[in-house]
Order: sequence, then structure tokens, then C-alpha cells
Amino acid sequence: MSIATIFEIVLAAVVLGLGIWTTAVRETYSATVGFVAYGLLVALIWVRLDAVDVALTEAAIGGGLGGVLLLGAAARLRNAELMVTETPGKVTRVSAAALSVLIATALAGAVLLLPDSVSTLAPTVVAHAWATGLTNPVTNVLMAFRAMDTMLEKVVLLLAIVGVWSLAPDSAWGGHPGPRHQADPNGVLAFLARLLPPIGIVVGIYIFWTGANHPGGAFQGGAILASMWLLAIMAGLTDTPPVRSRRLRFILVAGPGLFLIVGLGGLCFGAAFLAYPPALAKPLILGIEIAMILTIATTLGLLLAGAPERSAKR
Amino acid sequence: MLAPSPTLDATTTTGGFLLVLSIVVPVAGILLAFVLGDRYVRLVAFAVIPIGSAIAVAILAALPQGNGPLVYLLGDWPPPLGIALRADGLSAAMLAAAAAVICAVAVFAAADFSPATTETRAPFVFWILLLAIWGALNTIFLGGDLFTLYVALELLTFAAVPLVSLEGRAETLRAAMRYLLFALLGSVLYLLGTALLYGLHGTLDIVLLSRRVSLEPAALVAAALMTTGLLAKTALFPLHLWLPPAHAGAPSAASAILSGLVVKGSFFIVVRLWFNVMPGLPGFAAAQLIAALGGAAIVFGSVVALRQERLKLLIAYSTLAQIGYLFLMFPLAFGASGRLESGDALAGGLLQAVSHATAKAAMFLAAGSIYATLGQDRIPGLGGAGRMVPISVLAFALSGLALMGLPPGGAYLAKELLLQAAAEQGQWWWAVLLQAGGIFTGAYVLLVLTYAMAPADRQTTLGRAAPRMGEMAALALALCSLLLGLMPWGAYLSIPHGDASDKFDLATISKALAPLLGGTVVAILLGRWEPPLGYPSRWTALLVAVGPVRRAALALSALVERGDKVLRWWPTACICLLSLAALFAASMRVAF
Amino acid sequence: MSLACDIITIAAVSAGAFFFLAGTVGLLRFPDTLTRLHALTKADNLGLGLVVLGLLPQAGSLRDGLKLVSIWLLGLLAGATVSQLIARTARQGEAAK
Amino acid sequence: MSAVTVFGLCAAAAVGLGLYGLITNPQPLRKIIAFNLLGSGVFLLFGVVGRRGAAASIGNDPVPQALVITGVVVAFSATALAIALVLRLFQKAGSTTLSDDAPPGADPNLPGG
Repeated sequence: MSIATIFEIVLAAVVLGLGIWTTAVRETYSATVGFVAYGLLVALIWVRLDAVDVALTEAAIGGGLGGVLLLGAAARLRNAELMVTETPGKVTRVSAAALSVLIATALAGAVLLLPDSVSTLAPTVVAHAWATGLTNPVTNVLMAFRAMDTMLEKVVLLLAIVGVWSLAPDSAWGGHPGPRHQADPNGVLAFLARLLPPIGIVVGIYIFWTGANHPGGAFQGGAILASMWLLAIMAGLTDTPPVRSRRLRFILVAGPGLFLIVGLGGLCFGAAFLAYPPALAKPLILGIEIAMILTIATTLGLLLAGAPERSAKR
Repeated sequence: MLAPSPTLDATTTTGGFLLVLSIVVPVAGILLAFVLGDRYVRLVAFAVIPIGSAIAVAILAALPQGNGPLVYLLGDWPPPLGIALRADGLSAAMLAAAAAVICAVAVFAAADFSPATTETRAPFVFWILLLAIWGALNTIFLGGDLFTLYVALELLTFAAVPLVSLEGRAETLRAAMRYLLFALLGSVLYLLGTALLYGLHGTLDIVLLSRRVSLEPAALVAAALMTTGLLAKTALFPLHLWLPPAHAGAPSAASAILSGLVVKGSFFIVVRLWFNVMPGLPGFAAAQLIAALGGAAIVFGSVVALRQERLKLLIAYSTLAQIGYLFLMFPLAFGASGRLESGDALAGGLLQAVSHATAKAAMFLAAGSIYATLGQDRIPGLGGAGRMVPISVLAFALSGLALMGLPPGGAYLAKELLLQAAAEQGQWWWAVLLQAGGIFTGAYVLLVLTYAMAPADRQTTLGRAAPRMGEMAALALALCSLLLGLMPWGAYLSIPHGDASDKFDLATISKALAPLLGGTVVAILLGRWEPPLGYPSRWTALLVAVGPVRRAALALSALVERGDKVLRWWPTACICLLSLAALFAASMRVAF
Repeated sequence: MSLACDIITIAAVSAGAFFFLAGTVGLLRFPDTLTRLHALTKADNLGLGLVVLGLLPQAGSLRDGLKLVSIWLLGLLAGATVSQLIARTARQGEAAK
Repeated sequence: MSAVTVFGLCAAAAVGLGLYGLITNPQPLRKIIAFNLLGSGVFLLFGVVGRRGAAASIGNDPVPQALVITGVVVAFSATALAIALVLRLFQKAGSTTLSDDAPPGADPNLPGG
């Protein structure tokens, strides 16, 4: 057994241990903290699986923004926990456990018994990389071969925004999402919120830019930009924009909108919907991604901010 | 159904661009409406809906001209690398149904969700989500790739959940929460199946998979997980915990969409999975199991529906029963050998889905008008509705007749096809359930109509007058459902000729009378409420005469309702879900 | 040359790992928030610093080296800020009692 | 034991854990966390499948990777929507319980609208 395998086994064990702790611990807040740690370690698993693109996404989302989202909710729901909630009885718990184990076993069996004749699209993806001029295969799949999924996924993000906003009280519609954060303007948080964003923005743009040829991409970069924005909001340096702002709305649809326009351009003048002419493929894809990183950063930030709560000042 | 011809799968056919447009147009509408906001939201929706409907009609027209499904390769990348959109007869029928329902609902909702000069919450959310549901459904009907279908399913869920809680009351928020969590559980199980299928065959394209899938343990696990996940999203008994509160709590226009269309999305993917992706896999036992759940849903949903006091809850539980009805076609289409045998049964099932989509949406719209006018929707308090909102009550009655399976409704034709298949294959037990479904539907429709036609016990109207356009939209949709049996389905679904409903002989009439008469009996036995004022005393005498039987029946139905409470408890429903996954895997194993 | 590099790497990374271990034990065993923070910042500052120092000789290019150093600096910045905030909140919590 | 085996087992176990948590945890927020555990298990399964498909000098089949990235975004949106719902429910009703208020067997509540 090599050192790498031992490391992998230890990693898997720690991840599962954290998973069990997250499920079993009494306090919701602890469970949330456990889940954040879990998310970060899962990112390591992705590195071991040689899927660095996913590792970046998982770290940014599972451990990062998802963690912030859950922690914020857990803090706001602390009082709810005190109320008695119906805990399922022993029979329910045992049968739930038995069935979960059954499903997990079946899955494990199914994965381990997959036929040896490996089915993969990796060679096909590599063979068609000429069509885009980008060398990161994952970006090629996301932006060219399965571009429809990516476009629809951006619509999902937009619908999530509509869904979250729809939970606003009628009186607050059009106003600012989330509470207004106050912090000591000379405090550490404000200091960090002034110091970090320039660095963070550079890193975010770098990760996005390098995504054409190396692991990275619009989503991972957008997540970093979103976190910088959130930091400034939490430090009270800036406020969330009012949801009726036309400019905000425009940014939120810029990514999927440009995607759609380029796609329709392919339908009208090119080979097919979402087909890029090989000569223009790289600039077109980068253009869409630039619009997308703006949209993603704003969307993620607003999803974390929540529903509009304060009506905008007239 | 048109047989997919292998040579045509990997190239874009003429007219294929229509498939792209039918997805892109609603999506463009969403983006545009979101940016413009204010009072333009409804305008954008009203501009998009005619265009989208025209595209659906164009697809209907284009399909019979080619000899095979319409295909479009997105980005010009053939599967397995790229994603294909395909439209066969099933897709075309569902596309048309979705367009019809969306149009009617939009007309109905035009007044309820009219935007003010400054942007308000409900209209903004409603119109965007209406377009989103349409786009998601079209993607589901056309998607040729299992992962694209997953994204579309999530799109559908994300559009449907906020509609449930649009009114923002605590109970609707709770209903939306349960819906969201259970739907997410369902889609995760579906995604698990996709992971396994990709691991097995290196593709998620439906046509390619159908050539590669074989009987392997991993494929069985995948099929079982995907099926149960989709059933959870379809709310097939006993996985219906989220449906009644969600569909009853939403605004009426949204209820019509949720009940008529949204549950059909996941149902359609089950059909694709069983008939297109892995026709050899499920086999006899699994088909019997899925239809048994459907049968249970019919009995259970109908009995609980008859006990509801609120009209919208009654219709929601009736949806539960009708969903069960859709699954009766599986064993009839697969036959005893476990192979796809009867295309007629499949056609019947899809026709049932189309006619339910239109009829149930009409029913919810009619109920919405009644609710708005009377200010409440308690069934014993419906008296006078027949005079105050005659068109809506008529629409309710017509859609009820269509659901019961009366000629010339689509449901009638569907039922005939299924009964025929049941007779041919000797699976008489499903024929019994098919008839029972019609009778139960008759019971609750008659029950509601009895109260609605009764004179009012008070003169004042509490609500506002229902807009005439909305009432007409409901009526048009109900008529559409009732006339579905006369449409030329032959080009899209395999329906044998000469089976059309132009023969009104004695047998047809007796078939029509069965649900009505049976329904009356059931309504008398299981209807909970006192007969409305002003009814002939004979009615009361009849009730006294059947007193003991009725009491026993009511006690039984009370027991069923209590069972429903247990099944709608979160842990029970989840345990049912996982048990079903295990059962499906086991029954598919039995088959080979 | 490469042997010397490897020795430096092994020594520094091991020392870093030790500080991480000590910091984690402290985090789990120390009695109150402030002492726990003390343990934690040791792990961040020294542990991470030593690990980065150990990895520097293995870095393929100057760019990779700079990336490593900036990771350490960012870790320092974040660690210092967060422990400040936690300590302040903890003191407020005590004052409220 | 290869990475595929170790992490394949880990993925299956995470799915099981997530399912158990989703069923038995009464609080919605805990259900949401459990759903995320479940989701990460499913994504890892994709990763394992992709790792088996390493070819053409790529360590992990890019198609499952792309699917996972899309899936992670969708799961994150779902989490955000679910949390917004829970917070609003808490604000409105003062509790976050998901069960109906009516005790079993009682008549359904009269119309609230």
C-alpha cells in the first residue's frame, strides 16, 4: 500500500467522520461548522481525483459561499431551535438507517462492479478541442459541447434569484436585500474589507482568465468576486443594491443573455444554435464568460443576501 | 409513436430549428421580462405566448411530413459529445397541451396579476415563472440527453416552488418548503442514476443509451433510483406528501399550472426512461408494481378527495387520483412478456396525460373564479354558485365530464385504448381499476355540482365578480379537453383507425352512463356533508334508507384519511420512497 | 543540490506539521476562547509558514514560489482578522454576562 | 485499493448519511445540510466515474467534471432558495416546523384563503 493510498484512506475516513458528526450533532450551529469543514476536505478529494476544476468549485461553494449561507441562517434561526420539534421515534430512525445503509451498499456495489471496459469521452473531447482553441477540456465541455446545459443552468440561477426575491414582504419589494450591516469603520473588519478586495479581485479575474487553458473558469472566479463584494457589504462599506435597480437587473441577465444572443447568431448565420465558427470561437467564448463572471458574482452575492427586507429610499 | 429511425438520429432534420426556438423563446421572455420589470412584465409574457404557441403548432405540422422524429443537434455536435433535441409524436402532443394550458392560464391570470404603474411583487414573479415553467417543460419534452433533462427538471422545480408560496401565508410557505425539499430529494436520486448510467455506457444520450443498456446490476440500481426519484416529483401515491397543500394553497392560476402541467414533466421523463432509454429493463413485475401504486392512488386519492371540505383541496386530491390513472398504462404497454408490446396502451396513457392536463387546469381555473366570487370555497357553502358564476360552474362540469372519460373526451378515447389492451392481454384487474377511476371521478364532480347548483342560503356576495375573460378561458380549456377525442391523433400517437368516437350507439351510451350512475352511488355513500337546502325530501329519505351502509363507508373513509395523515408525515414519506427504490430494484431483478 | 532541497523541505514541512498538530490539540483542549485562539493562530502563522517555506525549494518556477508566499500572507491576514473579531465578540459576550 | 475504490465507497457512504439525515432530522436547516451531504456524495460518484475514464492524458473524464460543476451550481441555488424559505417561514410563523398544524384525525382547517 503506497503512501498515497494511505493518505486517501485517511482523507476519506476524516470526511466521513465529519459527515457523521454533521448528521448526528445536536446543535444546528455545530452541524453547520462541521459541514463547512466537510466541504473543504471534499475539495481535497477532488484534487486526488485529478479534477481540479471541480475542486475549485467545491472549495468556493461547498466550503466557502455555501458555508456562509448556512452559518448566516443558523445564526438567525438560533431561537427556532429552542422550540420543541417532533423527533421521529426509534422505529422510524432504525428503518431509515436500515434503508439508507441498503441504498448506500447497493450504490457501492454498483460502482465497484462497473465493467472493466471503461467508457469515457475524454479522448473525444481532446480530439475536438480544435473547435474552440481552448485547451482546458472542462471549459470546452461547458462552453461548447454541452453549452445548452450551461445556459440553462444560468437560467436556474436567475430563477433562484426570482424565487428568493418572491419571498419579500410586499412592502419591501424593490428595496434592498438583507439586513444593513453596521461595523466599526475603524475596526478590523472594515480594515480587511478595504485591504482584501483589490487582491481578491485580481485573484478572481486570474482564476477566470486561466480557465481557458488551465483549471479555473467563470464560476470559480465569480465566486471569489462575490465573496469580496459580500465582505464589503458585511463590513458596512457598501449596501446591497435595491432590487428594482435597472442596472442590477441588466447585470443579472447579461451572462445568459449574451449566451442566448451568440447562440441565436449561430442559428441564423452559422452551423447551428450555440455553434461557434472556429475562427471566432475563442473570442466569442471569452466574451460570454466575461458577461457570465459578472452575472455569477452578482447572483451569488444576492443569493446570499436574501430577500428584499428594507424598502429603498425614495 | 413514430419509431425512431437509426439513421436520422445523428443529423439535424429539416424543421429541427423549431425545437430550439420552442425552448429559446420562453427563455428569452424570462430574461427580457426580468430586465424590463415594471408594467412590461405582462406585456412580454403576452408577446411570447402567441409566438411560443405558433412554434408548438408548427412542430405539430412539421412532424408528420418527415419520416421520423425531428432532431436538432445543438452546436452541431452529434451525441455522445453533444446534446440532441428530439421531437417524436409524444413530445409533439405534450408540447401542444402545454401551449394550450399556458395560453388559457395567461388569459385567466391577466386580471389577477395585472401590473401596476410601479412594479409589484406578485405580477413580476408570476409572469416570469409562468414563462420559466413553459421553457422547462418544453426542454423536458424535447431533451434527448438525461442530464439536460435533469437541469430542466430543476428549472421546473425552481419555477414551481415560488408559485406555491406566492401569497406568502405561513401555511403556503410551509407547503413550498416541503415541496422543495422532497423535489430536491427526488432529483438527487435521478442524478445518482445518471452517474451510474454514464459510468456504464459513457453517454447520456437517450437513443445511444437505448442501444447500449443491458441487464447489469448497476443499470438496475440506476433504473430503480431514477424511477423513484421521478415518482417523488410526480407525487404518485404514497409519495404525495407535498402535493395537496402545495396545489391547494397556490393562487388558482398557479394551481392550474402546477396540477395540469408541472407534474406531467416528471411523468414524461418516467415514460421516456421506461419506453425509450431502457425498454428491456423494467419487465413485468416492475410494471405491475408501478401500476399497483397508480391503482392505490386512484382509490386513496378519490376517497380522501370526497372527504375534503374545501373545493381546491378536493381538486388537489383528485389530481393525486388522476396521476395514479396515468400509471395504469405501464403494465398494459409492456405486456406479460415484459417487452414493449402495445403501442396503443402507450398512446392511451399519453392521451390521458394530455386530457388531464387540460381538464384539470380548467377545473382549477373554474374553482378560482368560484372562489373569487363567493369569497370562500367550502363545498357545503357553494350554494348559489350556479347562478352567480354559471360559466365557471359549466366549465367545472365539462372538465369533470372529460375527466370521467365521457365521449368524445380525450380521456374516453384513452380509456378505450387501455381497456382494449387490458382485454387483449388478459390483465382484467387493470380494467376494473380503469372503470373505478371513472366512477370515483364521477362521484366528486357530482358532489361538487350538487352543492353548486343548490340555491344560495344567503343573498350577499362576499367576493368580487369574476372577470368574464377568465371564466371563458376555463370554459375553452374544458371544451378543448372534452373534444380531444375528435382530434386526428393518428399522426402522432399509434391509435388504430376506426376507433374514433363517431359511433354513438347503445354501447357508447352505456359506457357513458356507468361513471355517472356509479358516481352517484359513491357520492351518496362517501359524501360527508348534509344535502343542500331546498333539495327534494326524497333525497333525504334515500340517505336515511342507506344510513347504515353509509355510516360504515364513512367510517372506512375516515380511516383512509387518517392513513393519509400518516403517509404525509415527512419521515414516513421518505421511508416509503427508499423502500420503493428497493422494491423497484428487486422487481426488476425478478424479471430476468 | 536537490538533496539539500529535499532535506530542507522535509525538515520544514515536518516542523510545520508539528505546529499544526500542537495548534489543533490546543484548540481542542484549552479551556476558553482566548487561549484556544492563541493555539489556533500559532498553527496558522508558524505551521503554514513553515510548510510554505518547506515547499519553496520544490516550486518549479518563480511564479509558483510567489503564489506559495502569497497564500501564506493571505492566510496570515485572514487568520489575524478573524481571531481579532472572535476575541472581540467573546469579550463582548463576557461583558454581557 | 485504488483511489477509485476508496472514494467510491466514500461517495456511497456520504449518500447514505445524507439520506438518513434528510429523513430523521426534524429541523429544515438540518435537512438542507443533509441534502448538501447527499449532493456531495452524488457528485463524488460522478468524480469516481470520471476518474475511471481517465484517458488521453487527462486524469479525469472532463464530461462528468462539467456535469458536476453544473450540478454544484444548481445545488447551491437550491440551498439558497430553501434557506430563504426557512427564514421567511420563521419570520412569518415563529417556528420552522414542516408538519401541518392540525392533529391527526381532526377535521381539516376551515378556509384561511
